[in-house]
Amino acid sequence: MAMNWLSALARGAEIPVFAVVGAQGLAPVEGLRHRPGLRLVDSPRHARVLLVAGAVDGAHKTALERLHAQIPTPRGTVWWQAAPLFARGQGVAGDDPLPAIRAAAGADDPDQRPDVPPHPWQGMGPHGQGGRGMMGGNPYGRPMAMTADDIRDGLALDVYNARFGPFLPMLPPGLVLDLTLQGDVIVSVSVVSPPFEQGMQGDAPDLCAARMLRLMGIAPRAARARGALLALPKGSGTRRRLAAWLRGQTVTERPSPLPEALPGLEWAEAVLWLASFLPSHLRAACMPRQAA
Amino acid sequence: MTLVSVLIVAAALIGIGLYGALSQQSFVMLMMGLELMLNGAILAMMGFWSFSLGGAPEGQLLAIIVMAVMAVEMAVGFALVVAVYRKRQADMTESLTTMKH
Amino acid sequence: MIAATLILLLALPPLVWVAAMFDRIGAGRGTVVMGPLQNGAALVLRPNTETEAPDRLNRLLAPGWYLALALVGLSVVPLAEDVVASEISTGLVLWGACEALTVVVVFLHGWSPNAPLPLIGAYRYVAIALPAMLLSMFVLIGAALPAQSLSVVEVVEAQREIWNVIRQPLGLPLFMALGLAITLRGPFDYADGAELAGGTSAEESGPALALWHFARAAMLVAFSAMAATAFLGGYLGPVLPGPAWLLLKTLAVMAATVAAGRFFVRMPPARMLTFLWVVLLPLSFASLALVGVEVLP
Amino acid sequence: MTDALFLALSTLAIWSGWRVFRVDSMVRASFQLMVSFIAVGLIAVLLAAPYIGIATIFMMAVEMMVMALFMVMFMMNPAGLNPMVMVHQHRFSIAAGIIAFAGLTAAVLLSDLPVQRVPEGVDVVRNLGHELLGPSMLIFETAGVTLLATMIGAVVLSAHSGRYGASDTGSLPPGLTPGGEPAGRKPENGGHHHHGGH
Repeated sequence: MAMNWLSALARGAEIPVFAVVGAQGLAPVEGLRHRPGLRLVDSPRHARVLLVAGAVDGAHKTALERLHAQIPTPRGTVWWQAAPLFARGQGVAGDDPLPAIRAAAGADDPDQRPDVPPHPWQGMGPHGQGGRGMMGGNPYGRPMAMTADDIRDGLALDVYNARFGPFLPMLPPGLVLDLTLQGDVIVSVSVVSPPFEQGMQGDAPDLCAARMLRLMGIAPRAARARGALLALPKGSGTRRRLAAWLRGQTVTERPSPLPEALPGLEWAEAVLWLASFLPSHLRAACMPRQAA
Repeated sequence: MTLVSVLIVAAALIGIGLYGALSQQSFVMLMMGLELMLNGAILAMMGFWSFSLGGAPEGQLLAIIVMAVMAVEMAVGFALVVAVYRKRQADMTESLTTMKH
Repeated sequence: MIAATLILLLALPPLVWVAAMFDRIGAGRGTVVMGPLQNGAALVLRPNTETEAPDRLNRLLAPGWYLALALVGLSVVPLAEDVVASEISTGLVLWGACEALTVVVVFLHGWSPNAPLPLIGAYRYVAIALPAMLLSMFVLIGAALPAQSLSVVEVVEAQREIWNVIRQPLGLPLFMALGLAITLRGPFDYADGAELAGGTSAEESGPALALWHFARAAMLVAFSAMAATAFLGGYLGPVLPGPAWLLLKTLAVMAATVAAGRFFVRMPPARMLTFLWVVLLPLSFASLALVGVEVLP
Repeated sequence: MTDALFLALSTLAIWSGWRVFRVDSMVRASFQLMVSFIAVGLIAVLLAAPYIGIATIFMMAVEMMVMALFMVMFMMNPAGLNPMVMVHQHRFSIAAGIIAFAGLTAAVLLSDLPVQRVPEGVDVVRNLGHELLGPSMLIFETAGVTLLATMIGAVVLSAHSGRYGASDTGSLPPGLTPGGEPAGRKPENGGHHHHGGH
């Protein structure tokens, strides 16, 4: 009874969509942001529908399958101007994915990847711990954190090594980074794969500014009046580039290679730094490393 | 709720705290033991204040001073842990057999 | 006392609904009135998600604690003369304890799923919210000074002649900074921000996420009621009955907080920390010193 | 009613105090300690001390939050995903804990405690305020100055920049003559810093 009543109420709800941006997908997804009836969410856990907008490299198939698995069931998938990488959901070739998203909101994709339980516990010490002493070891099939040097204040605490990307909404789509973090300070970076090609549309100043402002928690309307520039450190490149975009100019500065530029920045600063360059320039900065 | 029962609870907290402070190898856990003992001390103090002192304000003052002592203990304790860790990468009591660098 | 508690429990869900409506006004999302209910219902019907090796107990309890703290905080607000849910002579301190425990709860919410982005959100939030809370303490002591009491009832009664917002103009804006911090909003949303893909709630879904959002809105209601009481005279006002005035003032503070959350930009955390310690905290000292000079006989 | 509450709160205080040293997760340990403090704070409220009780909760919430951060920073296994035993002189500690408890309890039971309840209708919070800023002003202010000194000391101790350069490279004072021996007391055996004892 209560369930029926709830589902009747839920029928009018916005559809939470997690958008995976592929090649040439940045501008179309920005265009979806203000469509009524759907809501673009930041985390796949909050989504009902997975929207793949633009072609995704076959190399990222596993990542995409994992993302699909992270959307709670029942889930639906829409491939918008993208060749399906696996046989779930339906494709849309036209300009408007909304009808397909509506249809997917009623769909129930089966799992694409099997649900595997975590690695079993492997204790080796006398108290059942994973390492020989109380440190280290591989208890769940992955290494425990170990201490390493800190580049900011020299306090050598545990570091976190992980791969970030390619579909994290705050990073340029397609960019995959292997990061070593001390807290939220980036200690070392290596680029695993460059961002996707976004074409001319992706470089439009208003779109770039909107992306950056979203990371700072406000809508782009009258951003200057709201002190958006004051929030960034004075004289920093991020502030200069955001100012140029807000004036409607194109940013011509090119980023230095990521492994040199990012270490020492905090997560939020690094994310803003990455968002403050044209997608095409950022891709170019990541390419030669990739070739080498 | 009588003075005796309050004091016995406080004694239990102090006993557990003493056990923790003596047995833990890690500095931070050791400080938890000390804090737990001070917790018992505050409880005993409030018990005496309420049942035996007739609400004399000095009893409450003493509790406030104990809280300040806890804050000082924790701040200095953590500062020492950080300083020692910088020097020797150590956060266990055994690794501090000498005060020199 | 029991009546006041019942009134608060009954009034909270509609007020949370109103808070959610405020969040949608002007956001270009269509249906303002029914939208929150529909989205909430849809969210409740989604399943909860599992993560690998989480802290299950704390993950389960964190949203509930958040809601409970909002309720306890709300309970010290007098609804009319002599009508208050928790009659305690140190209501302001109780509210402060709720603020402090909110930081703990948000940290646990980010800690418990055992995932990187929520954990970063939890750390950052603690670093920012503790000084914000410190600041609110100075501001609230300022509100308590003219009343010569820590009781919220006395604080209202001391505003019969002139509201605190006029007597101590810095108080309310500084207190709003705390409001933004404990309701995880806009410039102080270091826990659940977009640059962390939802931060502490990035791994949540279904009823747990719905309850988290509900608790967040409930905390906004509690904060607004407290701000209206401490600075805008609470239930005091001509013509209308006391509770009506309190409701109107609460709604006004709520709207202002939502607007401030949308207007101000979230700085990178290190810059915000400097801003808090170098600008806002000295401002709150100055405000307290001014109040002290004012109430000197 | 009060007795039942007291029984529940004291059980909670003792049980969570005990759990502090029994859980593997460091975050849980520090918040168990916080729960113990909250229970004691609420008992203090039952004992007619509303300010001290709630201020304890307030202070300890903040303190244990900081404690949890430090636990996560310095412990090798903060989440308790890995069973962990880090104790020394265990039997001795258990004995010491039990003896302390037994001794204190015996002292409580055997001594004749004065009885003088808080009178009804006394405004204890106002009394405390008058005491703090009246007869005991000097004590209170001394506590304040001590806290300030602690803050400065803690920052100096923990900061990266020592008085004479980065702390992890020795922070030796400059020589009395240009290029001379470092001033101040000399460590006896070499004094170079070493990364031992891990």
